[in-house]
Amino acid sequence: MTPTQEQELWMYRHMVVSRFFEETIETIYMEGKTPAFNMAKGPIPGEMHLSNGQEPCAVGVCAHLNSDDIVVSTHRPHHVAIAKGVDLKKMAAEIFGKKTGLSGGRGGHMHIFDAHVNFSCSGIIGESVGVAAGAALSRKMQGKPGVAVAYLGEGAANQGAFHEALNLAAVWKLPVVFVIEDNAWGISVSKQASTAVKYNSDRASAYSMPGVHIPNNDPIEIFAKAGEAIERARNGEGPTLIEIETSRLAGHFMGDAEAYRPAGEKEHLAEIDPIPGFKKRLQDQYQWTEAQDEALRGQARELVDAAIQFARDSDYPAPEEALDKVFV
Amino acid sequence: MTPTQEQELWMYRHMVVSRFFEETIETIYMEGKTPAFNMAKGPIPGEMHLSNGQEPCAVGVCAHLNSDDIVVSTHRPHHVAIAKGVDLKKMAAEIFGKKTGLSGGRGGHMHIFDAHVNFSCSGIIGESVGVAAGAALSRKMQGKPGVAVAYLGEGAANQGAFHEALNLAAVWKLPVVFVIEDNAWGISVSKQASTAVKYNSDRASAYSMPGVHIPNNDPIEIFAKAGEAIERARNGEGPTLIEIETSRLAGHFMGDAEAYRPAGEKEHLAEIDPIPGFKKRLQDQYQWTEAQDEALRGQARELVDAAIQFARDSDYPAPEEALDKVFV
Amino acid sequence: MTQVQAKARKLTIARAMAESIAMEMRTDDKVFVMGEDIGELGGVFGNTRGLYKEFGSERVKDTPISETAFIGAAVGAASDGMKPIVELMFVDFFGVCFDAIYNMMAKNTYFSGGEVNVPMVLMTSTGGGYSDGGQHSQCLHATFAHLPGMKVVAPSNAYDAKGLMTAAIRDPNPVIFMFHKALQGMGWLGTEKDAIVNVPEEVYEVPLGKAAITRTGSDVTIVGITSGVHHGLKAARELEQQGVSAEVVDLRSLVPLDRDTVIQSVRKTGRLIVVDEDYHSYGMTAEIIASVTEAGVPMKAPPQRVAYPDIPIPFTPVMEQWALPSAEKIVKAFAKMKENE
Amino acid sequence: MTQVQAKARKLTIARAMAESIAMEMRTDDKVFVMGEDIGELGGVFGNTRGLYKEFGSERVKDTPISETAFIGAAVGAASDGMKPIVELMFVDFFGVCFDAIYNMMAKNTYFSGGEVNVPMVLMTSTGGGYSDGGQHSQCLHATFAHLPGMKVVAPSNAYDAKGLMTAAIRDPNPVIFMFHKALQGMGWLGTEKDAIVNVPEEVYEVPLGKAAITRTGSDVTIVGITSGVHHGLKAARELEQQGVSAEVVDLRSLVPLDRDTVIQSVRKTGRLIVVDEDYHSYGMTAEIIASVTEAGVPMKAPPQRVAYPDIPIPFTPVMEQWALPSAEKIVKAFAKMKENE
Ligand SMILES: Cc1ncc(C[n+]2csc(CCOP(=O)(O)OP(=O)(O)O)c2C)c(N)n1
Ligand SMILES: Cc1ncc(C[n+]2csc(CCOP(=O)(O)OP(=O)(O)O)c2C)c(N)n1
Ligand SMILES: [Mg+2]
Ligand SMILES: [Mg+2]
Repeated sequence: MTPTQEQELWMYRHMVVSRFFEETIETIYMEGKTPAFNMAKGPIPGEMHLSNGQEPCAVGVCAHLNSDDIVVSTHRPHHVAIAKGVDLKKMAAEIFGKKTGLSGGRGGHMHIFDAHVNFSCSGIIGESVGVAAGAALSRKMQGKPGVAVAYLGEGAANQGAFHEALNLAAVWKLPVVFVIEDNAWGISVSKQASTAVKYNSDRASAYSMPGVHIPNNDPIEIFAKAGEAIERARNGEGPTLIEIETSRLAGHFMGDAEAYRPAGEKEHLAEIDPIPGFKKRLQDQYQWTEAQDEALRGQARELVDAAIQFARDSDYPAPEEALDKVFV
Repeated sequence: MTPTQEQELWMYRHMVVSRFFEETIETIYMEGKTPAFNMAKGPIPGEMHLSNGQEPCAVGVCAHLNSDDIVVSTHRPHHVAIAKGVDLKKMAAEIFGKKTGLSGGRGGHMHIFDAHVNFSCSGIIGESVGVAAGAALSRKMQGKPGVAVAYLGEGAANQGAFHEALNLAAVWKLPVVFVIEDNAWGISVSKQASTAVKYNSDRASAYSMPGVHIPNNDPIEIFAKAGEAIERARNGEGPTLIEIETSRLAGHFMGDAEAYRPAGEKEHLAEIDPIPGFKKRLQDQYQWTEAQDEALRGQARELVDAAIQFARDSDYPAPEEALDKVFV
Repeated sequence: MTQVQAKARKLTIARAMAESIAMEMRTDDKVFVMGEDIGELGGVFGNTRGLYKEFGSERVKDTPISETAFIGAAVGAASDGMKPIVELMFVDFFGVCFDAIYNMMAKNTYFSGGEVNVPMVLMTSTGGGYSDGGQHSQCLHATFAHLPGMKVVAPSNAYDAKGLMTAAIRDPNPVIFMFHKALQGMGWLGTEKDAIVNVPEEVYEVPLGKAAITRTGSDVTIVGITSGVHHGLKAARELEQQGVSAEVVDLRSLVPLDRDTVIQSVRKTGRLIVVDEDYHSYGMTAEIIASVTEAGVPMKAPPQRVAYPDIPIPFTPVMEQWALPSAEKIVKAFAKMKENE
Repeated sequence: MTQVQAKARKLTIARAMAESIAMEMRTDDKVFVMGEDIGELGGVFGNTRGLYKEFGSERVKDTPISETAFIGAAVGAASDGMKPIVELMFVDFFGVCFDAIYNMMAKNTYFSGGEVNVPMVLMTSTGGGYSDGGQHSQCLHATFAHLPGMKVVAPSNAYDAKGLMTAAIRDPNPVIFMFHKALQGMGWLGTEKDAIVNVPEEVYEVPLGKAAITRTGSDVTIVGITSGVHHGLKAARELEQQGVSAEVVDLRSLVPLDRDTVIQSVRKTGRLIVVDEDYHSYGMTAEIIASVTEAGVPMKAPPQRVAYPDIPIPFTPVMEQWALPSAEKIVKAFAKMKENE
């Protein structure tokens, strides 16, 4: 399955938007946190897990999804949320803890929920998989269209929930795709030090489901393989496990000193940054010009700036509203 | 690896002892529970999970173990406990809830602990595996001899703990063997209805460890394959996953109506009862005579009767001792 | 009268639960059931009996022994418009799957600012008294009730069981439905006769969060839930012999907690005994005593708790029966209270 | 004096924990540490810093993200003669692995009639206030303290942290060691200055199960643990301005719970305020109030709780800070108490 030029541009644009978004958050996150770095301070307090470098995993999969489809993501959700079509303004406002945020500021960066596009996530490692399987079950039982995609990190593949949910999805032949973003690290612990198998995709055989390994963080390859998996799911042929080798360009979270990285790793990852790579591909394939690129980047920047401005301009909720929405 | 005649007789004898023990428990369990079956009544109250038919899994593995080695079993522990050398009298007394029981009656049938032979179990499905891995880690760290064996049912292989512990054991190359007793049922749910793979031993590849499938509940085959796995563990070559196709001749627990069994299954299982099978083998291989068999059975019966008598004759603990042993 | 008796229909809690679920499944195709052995077997404790036959394996789904997966799946299905009823066979097993329950089921509504509802019921068996040992006999009332975002109910009789289950299924929020094994009316677990009561054939709701005054009295308030209520009623009868008039309050619901009903009762009686089969410390008994104390209700003597001691539940009947709450202990507690006056 | 000051050595709780662990590891080769990112990284919250360098990867083991496996493994290792110290990075994650903790770690000693000891320490971070959201900010004190078979301690300062950790490692029973993130002295989580105190270089124990009177007073007893103690101390200073003398009790230990110290203090002051960052209902505050009430301690006004409301912890600082306990709320609670007298 190969993407059309339109689809490639859609993927590239969303990668750029996502990267701009993260870079902007990165800058603003540090406001109020210098000279002394205190997580509680500034317009964006709390933990911040950036997705820089992992954009291909988001766009290559979500290019095949529409708003009816379900995505359950992780503690590192921004890139996937953007590719899934989560309202960027409301997401920014949520990250700022504003009244206009997706949940009015109750959830925050690790709890991005947008019911309009069926997007959610959990800050607990491995917990996305069961929820996605259940949403897929719901569609199957209701005979409604729609597939579910669960994102998880390679570190999450050693969590018991992974095993249970994949088995359940396979036994019930659910329309769900499990996408592992292998960025080689679980905080400071390497995949190799924590995982008894080289490719988690090989674990698919333990559930009699197809396992697909995608090297090189390549959006086109991801598009192709994810497309097949999602088609299988839509056709009622059951779940697929995909593992994508991707890059975590930033630290685990903002403030991570990254001393555990081998020398040169960050530089190498910067060299294989998927965004310039994609640009080059567009240039080679479609005579993509600098002017076109500038224009696309300009639009992306506008989108992000507008979202951030919306977040900044929005009011904080009334403190006592903390008591609402526990029950409906 | 093939057993010596001595080893075969050891296995056979322990299978017979175990069966006599279970049959005796089965009878006594019903005391006070007729005409109205009330689990709380009689000399042996509570749930009772009998191991009839699964003896080969116990003896084929434990024939290779000594008292230093660690075994962590399940809610269905009697046959394994007997093969591991747990004090039969104290175990019987424990099941009767007597003061002379292994824990003075605090634990009961699902919580058989005998520190002298490093035997323990848990009534929570799948929880044996982590504990066994940890005991193996302890031996590795202390440079002390000894391997750990975790028993679990085929249903437990769909519990998250299984996945986590196998991965951990493989990453740390621990001297542990995971033995799945596949009796085809998890209470009323069949393996096929709950498990996405035909043989759980095939799941070993998800942890880069050897996976061994043993059909036919054959003690000799189990002895051979378990022997190799335990030798690998002793030689520091890491963990192994073994799945044994065995038979649950009785219900899941006493009182189980077993309506879920396909017609004829119980009769078929009775036909392939491993104990007569083993007897026949001894006759063919070693001219084992009826007289010898009678003698062996006589001794086995004496052992069991003495244990039961000990249990019956023992006093109940003082009620207020319930408050002791929470902490040491 | 004979008419009424003819109409009168006593059910066990198990049957009342199954009947409520069946009635909701008939009228709402979003409702379905998942759990271990809840299909053809009808549930180890009988509360799904008949459902598999009537609704089939698609809506009454046996699961693998994968609580984290199928409870997580219930959260996903509920968020997508279904109304799952999942069974955690024994509450004691919560430790293998509690994240899906307390961090997702209970919080996703809040995290989504109310945009995502999680209308599901988690039913789970509680309680001991039949020598099932320390991993199969617990109540864990406070373990669930302490954490925000989930309602927690637990019936003491079949009438409440049907009505609470109906209300729980219809509630747009996650509800934990705890049923005590000794009250299920499964002969093999012993049977508390008083739990088997007349149950209307028509559908009805018992509101979540309202306690019931099961017996009115003027000298002492005995507060309990599930088995505790029955110990309280037996104690009340014994106390009556001594000329003491005991009021028995059945909380029925731990979350929301009907503090008002308890407080009003103690205002009237001036004495409080709280009974709970869950562990003594940091439990329901402390919450009730603290709530009444905070309210400044004058009491004639310090309140008393009759709860499970802070020990793992022993297997041997002599220890377990000794440790369990009982009518006798409640009567003793009252006597102790009188001494202190 | 200058001598003493020269000798005096202030440490953060993080460093005090690491120092205690290191000293035990030097003298007892059975002690080792397991957890996520506790190796080269030194623990996300700094409490294993330096251990990897000194003891190497065999005794300071980074684990996969498999809490059920490595905590279960700790139980197996402890039962086999080792003394594992495992870290559950955030207490909020207990839901994925609690069975290994509460059904095995806490009960195997009992199930074995005392034949099998489980000498292990589970250290875990608690608390919020820095906008980490509803799955990374909880305290869950009562969740652990309610269940039998495990000791539960939580220091409010570095002196207690070192002494409690030493006692916990040496205790033959399983001990939960909760450390509050805002007290860790990691600048990036903010820092409570009062938690950074002089810590002797030599090894010493602070007994498990003994509360400390952190400040003596005569008009009101403020009971707290970890962050609650510091809110209490600040409130006490404010109350002093108003001529009110407040006594502050640091429980330090939830299991065993030092009820006597609390009761004696309230007997003296006649007033009780209990502070807890854990959820309000079915929590530590209720246990303390119930314990004092049961003891029949005369009180001049109904006791007050200042606890976390029964809501998931909101991310946005305006809501979270509003919901957290504070000195101000304690002072208000005292005023409310005076009104009721
Ligand atoms: C059950 C659980 N354990 C531990 C954590 C702490 N934690 C947060 S992110 C993380 C690393 C996750 O690694 P991975 O799954 O590879 O995702 P990545 O961060 O690389 O995107 C850990 C251990 C958690 N949130 N939940
Ligand atoms: C975590 C957990 N879930 C459910 C149960 C209830 N239960 C007890 S035995 C059993 C079936 C186990 O099947 P299997 O692992 O195959 O062992 P078998 O009973 O066949 O020996 C179940 C579901 C439990 N004890 N623990
Ligand atoms: Mg990763
Ligand atoms: Mg089985």
